[in-house]
Amino acid sequence: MRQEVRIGGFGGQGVIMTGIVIGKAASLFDGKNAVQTQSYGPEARGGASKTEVVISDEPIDYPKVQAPDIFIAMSQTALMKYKDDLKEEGILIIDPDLVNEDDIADFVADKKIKLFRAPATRTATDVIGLRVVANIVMMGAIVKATGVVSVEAAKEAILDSVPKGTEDKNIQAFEAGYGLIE
Amino acid sequence: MRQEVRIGGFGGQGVIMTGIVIGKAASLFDGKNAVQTQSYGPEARGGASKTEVVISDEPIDYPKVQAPDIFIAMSQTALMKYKDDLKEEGILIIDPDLVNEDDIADFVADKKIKLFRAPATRTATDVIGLRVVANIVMMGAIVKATGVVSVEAAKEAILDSVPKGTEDKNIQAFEAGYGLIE
Amino acid sequence: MVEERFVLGNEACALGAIAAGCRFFAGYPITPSTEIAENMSVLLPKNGGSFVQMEDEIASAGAIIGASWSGVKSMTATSGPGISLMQENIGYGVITETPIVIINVQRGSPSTGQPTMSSQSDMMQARWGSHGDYETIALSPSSVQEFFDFTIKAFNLAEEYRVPVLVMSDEVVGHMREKLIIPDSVDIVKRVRPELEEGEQYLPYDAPENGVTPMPAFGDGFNVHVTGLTHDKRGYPDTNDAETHTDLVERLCDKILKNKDKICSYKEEFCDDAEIVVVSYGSPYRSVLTAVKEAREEGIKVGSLKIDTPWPFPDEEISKLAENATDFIMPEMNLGQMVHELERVAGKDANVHLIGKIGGVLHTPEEILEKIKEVASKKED
Amino acid sequence: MVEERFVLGNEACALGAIAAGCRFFAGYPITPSTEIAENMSVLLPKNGGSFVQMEDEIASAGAIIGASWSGVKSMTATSGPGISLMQENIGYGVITETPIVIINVQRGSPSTGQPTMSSQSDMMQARWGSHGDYETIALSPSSVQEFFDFTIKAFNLAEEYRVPVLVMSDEVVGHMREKLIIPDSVDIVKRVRPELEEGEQYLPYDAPENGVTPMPAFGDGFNVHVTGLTHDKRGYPDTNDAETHTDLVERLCDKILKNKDKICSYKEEFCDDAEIVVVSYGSPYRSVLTAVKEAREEGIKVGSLKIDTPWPFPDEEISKLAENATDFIMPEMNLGQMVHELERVAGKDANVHLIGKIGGVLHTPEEILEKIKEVASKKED
Amino acid sequence: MNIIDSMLCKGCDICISVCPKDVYAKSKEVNSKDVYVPYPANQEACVKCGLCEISCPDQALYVDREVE
Amino acid sequence: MNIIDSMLCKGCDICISVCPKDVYAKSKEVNSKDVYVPYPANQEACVKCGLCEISCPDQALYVDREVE
Amino acid sequence: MAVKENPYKKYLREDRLPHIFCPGCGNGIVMNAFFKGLEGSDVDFDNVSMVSGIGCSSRIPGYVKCDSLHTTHGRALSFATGLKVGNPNQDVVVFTGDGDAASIGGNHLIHAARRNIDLTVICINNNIYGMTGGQISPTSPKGSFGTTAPYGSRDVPFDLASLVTAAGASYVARWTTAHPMQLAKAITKGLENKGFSFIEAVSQCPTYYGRKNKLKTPVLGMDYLKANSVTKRRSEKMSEEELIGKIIVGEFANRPHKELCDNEEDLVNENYDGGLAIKSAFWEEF
Amino acid sequence: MAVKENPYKKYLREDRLPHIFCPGCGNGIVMNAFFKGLEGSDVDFDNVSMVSGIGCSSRIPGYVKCDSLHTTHGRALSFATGLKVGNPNQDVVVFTGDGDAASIGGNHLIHAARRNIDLTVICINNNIYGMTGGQISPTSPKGSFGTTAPYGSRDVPFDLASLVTAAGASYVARWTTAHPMQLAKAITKGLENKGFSFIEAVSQCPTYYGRKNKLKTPVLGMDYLKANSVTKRRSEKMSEEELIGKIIVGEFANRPHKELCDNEEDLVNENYDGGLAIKSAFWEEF
Ligand SMILES: Cc1ncc(C[n+]2csc(CCOP(=O)(O)OP(=O)(O)O)c2C)c(N)n1
Ligand SMILES: Cc1ncc(C[n+]2csc(CCOP(=O)(O)OP(=O)(O)O)c2C)c(N)n1
Ligand code: SF4
Ligand code: SF4
Ligand code: SF4
Ligand code: SF4
Ligand code: SF4
Ligand code: SF4
Ligand SMILES: [Mg+2]
Ligand SMILES: [Mg+2]
Repeated sequence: MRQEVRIGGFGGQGVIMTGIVIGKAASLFDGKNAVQTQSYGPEARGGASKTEVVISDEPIDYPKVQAPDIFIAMSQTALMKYKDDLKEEGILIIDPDLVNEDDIADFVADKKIKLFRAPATRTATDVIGLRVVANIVMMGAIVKATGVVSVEAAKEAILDSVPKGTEDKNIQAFEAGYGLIE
Repeated sequence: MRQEVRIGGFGGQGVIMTGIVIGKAASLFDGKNAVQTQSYGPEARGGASKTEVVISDEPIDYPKVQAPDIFIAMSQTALMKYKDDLKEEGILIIDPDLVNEDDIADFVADKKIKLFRAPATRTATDVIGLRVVANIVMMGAIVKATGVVSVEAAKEAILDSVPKGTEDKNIQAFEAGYGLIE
Repeated sequence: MVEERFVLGNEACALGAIAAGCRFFAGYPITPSTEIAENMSVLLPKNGGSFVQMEDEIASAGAIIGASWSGVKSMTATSGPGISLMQENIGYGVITETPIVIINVQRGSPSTGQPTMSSQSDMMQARWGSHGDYETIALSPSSVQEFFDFTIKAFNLAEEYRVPVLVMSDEVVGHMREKLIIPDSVDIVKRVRPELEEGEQYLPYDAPENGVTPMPAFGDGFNVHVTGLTHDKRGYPDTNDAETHTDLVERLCDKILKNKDKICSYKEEFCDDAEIVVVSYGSPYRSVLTAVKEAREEGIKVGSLKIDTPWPFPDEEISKLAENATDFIMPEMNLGQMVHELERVAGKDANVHLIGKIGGVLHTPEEILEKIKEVASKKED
Repeated sequence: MVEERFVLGNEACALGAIAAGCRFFAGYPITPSTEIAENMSVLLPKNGGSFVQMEDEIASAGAIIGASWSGVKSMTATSGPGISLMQENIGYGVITETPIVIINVQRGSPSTGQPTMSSQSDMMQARWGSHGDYETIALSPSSVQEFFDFTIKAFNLAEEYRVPVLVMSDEVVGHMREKLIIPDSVDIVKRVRPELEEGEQYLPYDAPENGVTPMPAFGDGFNVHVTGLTHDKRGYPDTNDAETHTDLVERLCDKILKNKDKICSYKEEFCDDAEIVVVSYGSPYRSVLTAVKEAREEGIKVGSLKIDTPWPFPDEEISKLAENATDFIMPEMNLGQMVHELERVAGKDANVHLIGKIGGVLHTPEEILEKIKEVASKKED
Repeated sequence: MNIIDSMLCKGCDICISVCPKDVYAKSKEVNSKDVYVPYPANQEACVKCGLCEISCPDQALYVDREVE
Repeated sequence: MNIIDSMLCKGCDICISVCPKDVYAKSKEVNSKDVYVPYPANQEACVKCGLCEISCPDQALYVDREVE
Repeated sequence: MAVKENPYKKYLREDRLPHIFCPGCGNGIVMNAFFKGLEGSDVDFDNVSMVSGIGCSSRIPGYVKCDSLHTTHGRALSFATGLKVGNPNQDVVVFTGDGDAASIGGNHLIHAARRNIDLTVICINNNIYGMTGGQISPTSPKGSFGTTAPYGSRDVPFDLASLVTAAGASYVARWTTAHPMQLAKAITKGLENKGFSFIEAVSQCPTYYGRKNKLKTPVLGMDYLKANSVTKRRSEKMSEEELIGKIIVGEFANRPHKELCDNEEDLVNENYDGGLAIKSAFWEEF
Repeated sequence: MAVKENPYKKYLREDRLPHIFCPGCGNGIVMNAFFKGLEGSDVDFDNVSMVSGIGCSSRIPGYVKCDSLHTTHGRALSFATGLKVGNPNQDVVVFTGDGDAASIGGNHLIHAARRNIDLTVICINNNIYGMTGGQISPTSPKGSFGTTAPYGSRDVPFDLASLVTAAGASYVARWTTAHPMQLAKAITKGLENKGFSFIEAVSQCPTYYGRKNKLKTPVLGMDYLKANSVTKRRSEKMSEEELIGKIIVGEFANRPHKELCDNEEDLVNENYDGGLAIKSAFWEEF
């Protein structure tokens, strides 16, 4: 099965890294195939940041996301800019502290979107005490809400990606994120 | 009728200019067509210098000399280097002071070459008192010996080509050269 | 008053440029094109124009584009290595639709190769040398007179279509002297400023039907932004939008492709009943005519198509000839370049024969005649 | 030990270069190729090699040629404007028969164009971009793994034929991350010094049968003179002799043309009974396979020919396919470039259809499928 | 009142840093671009030197020089 | 005897000019390349300073340093 | 009544704002200093044409409401040479970056300086390639990090102002974004100098140079520039060691001499009585 | 017994003599000075590789019995950079001309100087483009004539030695063909300097520069060089006017500092224990 994931936020949130970690988890540790891409160019400057991952059991031919099954929005700008082609009944995960839910009420209803809220930034700051791990917190939420990658693969991919010495904090963050979704 | 002329000598003798003046005489003042070409590149450095002129009543298609009807050699090097493809019964004009006639005796005989001697450099120095007009002296000899261009056209072309103030000397040189050939 | 001179091809080119209204030349010496720069350095100050010897060919190409936007017609001239260096800025000239003329006096190549020998081996580079999709206009003179005439024509085409135009000459034509007839006046295409209706917003890249927008000079008050980035009708960069890019690049190509019939120029001789057509451009043409005439005398139905504008390639004319002709012969001073175009257009209907020749020496009439005879005799089999 | 990584295409390229034995990289940053330089700057010092950021792309191309003659395998990477600037030195690499690898991660063009968008619009430039006659070897990867593999292959071909080899990648492949499998050892072609019989005079350009002469390093004591001028078998300039030039340039071309069967690489899928063949190279291939499979499900006899080496173009294979196929479809991220080759080879026997697409977005499988269906339905008419 | 155009401000805080009179402070509200736009918390202190205006990279800042 | 290789000499006269001892003079005979090759007309004056050798652009000139 | 907007905004194409520069990028400050410098000079904004190469800094002319030529990387001065010689009546201002001017464009820079062509060149030196994502440039300080200097740069950087002085420019100055008023004044002088004027504006790139070199915020970047600047005069009393890592600010050259366009005009006047063929592409006849 | 031939001839490829240079061209003298300088240095001729661009002067390496790379116009230093960094054990000598080095190649020149790469560059400055037939070059004196300066050059020429000094070279000197012994000595120093060494050899081109500028014979050309040279020391006491048209000869810089290949080697040693991959293209394995 082919699954298309999109993550959007603003520069500095580690959005791209989340995409890479998901891709790595799927392709190196879950035995699937994955292609990760991201936005380049002026639009990627300062403001909005975006990454996309395609995951599949089969070899992946067309490598780009055409209409995501899953969209994670970590900022209001990203939410509004990138939401439109989310699939009917797709999954949308938002950081409720950074986006204005009112603006998407109709969208969610019309498209029968499965909406999840994961206050990743707040959790990172308050629970882990490290704002920069917000993306890993969100990773936990993504894994729980979507199951695109397994928990084990996710953890291995995180350990493979974060700086030495920060492993524990990151696993903690992942688990805190995992716990954010009921 | 197509006539092919080649002139060779060493750098500084004004060989190229002679070619240009002949071409000019034919095309601008004799109402014929002419194409003048010359050697470029390393071989044109310091040492040997060469120019070729094709003259014809018809439009000239192929612009290069394939086998000259007329060859004027103003140095030994040029003579030996460029003589070989002179046509049977072609005209060869040499400056006898600058070339070694012995070296071409066989050649002249075998090919039934019409050989003319024009001591242009000596004439320029001794008669005109200006070494640099040796090429114009030779021009006179060429016109007399070959008739490729008319005397009038030759003179007009010379006047059109030489620096202001030197016209008289050059015409004198031309005539001296004309007189060198019986 | 008509004037007659006996001049070098390269000098004729410079005289043509001046006659066409060229008043800026930037260049860097290189054999066998150098005499063009040298003549321009003499002529321009005498005609109110400027000559700048730049530090290299990249700068030369840049300077003439800058000069064109200042409102003067401009040109550079180079050969082999120099034209390779200009490729980036040629692409810039294309995308910014800057009228400029670039002379390439072709020499033996690749690399430094044979600086003083002739060739036609940059013909495909003229079409494909810069990165990206684009179309080219290129003219190839075969005589001193044509070098003068085609240089003027190049300026006119550059202005008419707002494109860089290449004159693809070669060492033979550049370095020979012939009679040049300079008419007392020549037809030149002058540049026309945009005209705005009252209150109309100025859109410097909003092209009319023919794809060519009028062009102001810097300082005319239009405040135009000129960029090598993909840009919208306002001239503003818009680099991530597929449609903007497609519209722009297709229009740039269509300016030339859709006006092919107006741009293409060629000369047919003995073609009416020709079963064999010798197609040539540039200096080899000189040997073609002799060969064709001689072959005709021997009863071979052969004609000559002499192409003035190798780019855009005259597809239509060739197709028409291919209705009668069974064989095309193309002499080129390369290992086969424009012959690819000939094959593309005529290959389905006729046999295409290349006479490729490198090393710097022009094809002789005999070589071409021989090929004509060979092809004719095969036909008889 | 086989290693698996999840990396960017551009990083895979750098890893491939290291695996192939590349120990010198000179480059100048340009989107979307920059990550190759960045990765080489990290990797080279860890492997005994050197990374030099040069002042521009001209210098980069020059430096890798210099380095190659010093005896190390060398590479540069660039895009669009940068590759245009390298054209002169690429020609120098060709005539001096210097093994080097040049990566072009293609972007939207012409000119500065769309720096962050994808394209395949430098394919013809790869063949014709430098002045003069020459032949090219170019590879086009369609995946991260292929970018690694083809970079190694590029080094091997460069050494085997003593030529500059281009890897014509594109932004899609350069900028996506996929799993890369790094084998514990790769086959590499090592350079071999000339071996002289006793008393034999050393002729650095006296080529054996296959046209490729062994190559010493500077400092090995062979006292070789390397020049971009036309040179004789001793390597000495001989620029006015037609024969020397013809021999040299023809040999340079023949090295590639006569070894086509060894150089060309491609992959056929579903071609055995194919009436329609989709021919692709580089990233569009990714959409081709999906489309072909779907069309097959709908009963259309369509196959895929995926070309790894657009240059030299696999004439023979295409001709073979054209015996059965009536139609060829070629998706390209340009306005039609390699399709000219396809037309040249297959055009007489089959219909050739281009799906040209510019603007930076990859063809979707749907677009290709649609074309397949359209062609299939026309065939039924 | 000195005015900051919240459509243009990118929240770099340079104005806060360069003002010799500490006129500006960061606001608590983000604008539509996720930016915390400064405001003249200490307007009275402004001596109209213009340093903030010339140092604002986004031409977002206006110093009110009118005499009220 | 200082020797001038007439196969190499191009007749530039630099040796004549640079020699502090006026050793060289122009010969009256042209060589095969139309060049008047100098000769050491004044060999005895030579102090073996080597200036002519290093100044001969064509590596045509040899200064005899052997003690006879 | 004047509009209540930033005083430099009126020079900009409003339909393109906000510009693409990252938050706190020094480019915007240099733009302001340029407008201020222009206002202080005898140059009329309506007579200004701008030229640039490629880079973040080179994007500036595209935002200014005047004729502008955004050219190829490193080549701005070549284009500007043609533009200016073609019509010397314009005031031509070139914006460029350290990579654009000093790396790929170094040759055009020294040649334009040698010819002393009447251009005002504002080089925004942020010690990095911003546009392409943070590679080192020929002005990156020894020991600084960039994406292509993962182990720290080992090269000695160019002293651009000195190099351009040695190449022959008639006016040369260097200031930083932390000295906007002085920068503006230098630009005024540059605009008024009839000859080649080179103003180096050392600037912060928080996004790339900052991120790699512990100057992550714009404010840290500007504070660094301020703290490490020494005036030319003071620097002359300092030893080479003391000067390591310092930014010497002030005027490096101010020695007017004949410039290229004047030379060209002389040539025309000596050989022709019709004067310069300005905008002749639009003429009816020749 | 030694052969009775010119002492510098043994370094040359005899099968290529006589070389293509015009009678009396300074190129041959600079070649001799190079061989003499080499003999006086600690460098072994067998360890020398040569590189050049395009021009008459750039033809020199092709005549020398060693490995040589005759590259593209202006780019010699780029090629030399790769050649030297690829195998720092070689002594790499670059021959170039004023056009090659300072016109089209100016950028590579200042960058090579900045990197202080260990090359010895001998620039034969004949103030003209010889190979292409006498066009002016960036070093042509103001007022001199060339085929592209029919009315006399109006530009101020580069002072190459000073420019290269400003760019960062560690050894810089200038002499003329009329000072062959001093030139040889400077070349010795340049060869021994571990860093970028630039030796400018001002030279005569009788064929083109001479013909256009009343210095038709080689001897006139050399006499002119001799008469118009002033030593660096003396020049420092002369006014700018007095120096017009003068050739300042002597040493311009001699300040050794860390060079590029050493920096590269440091990086390898810090990150790898296998040492530099010299001639690795020939290795069996990696
Ligand atoms: C020929 C060419 N090479 C490389 C590039 C890629 N490129 C674009 S901008 C740039 C560097 C810009 O640096 P700088 O001039 O310092 O500008 P900044 O972005 O730092 O302001 C490079 C290398 C290009 N556009 N063209
Ligand atoms: C890219 C390129 N442009 C131009 C030329 C033509 N060209 C060859 S040598 C030369 C000038 C050489 O001048 P210089 O370096 O001073 O050498 P000289 O001949 O005076 O010794 C030029 C312009 C070339 N070969 N390549
Ligand atoms: S004008 Fe000066 S004092 Fe007033 S806010 Fe701005 S910087 Fe502060
Ligand atoms: S300086 Fe300008 S952009 Fe920066 S925070 Fe202040 S108002 Fe906003
Ligand atoms: S060695 Fe000295 S003295 Fe003897 S001939 Fe030569 S220059 Fe004259
Ligand atoms: S210096 Fe050499 S080449 Fe010149 S005349 Fe003397 S021997 Fe002959
Ligand atoms: S990348 Fe750097 S230079 Fe470019 S806009 Fe951002 S901060 Fe400015
Ligand atoms: S043209 Fe000048 S530089 Fe070239 S070889 Fe002749 S004299 Fe020497
Ligand atoms: Mg920068
Ligand atoms: Mg020179």
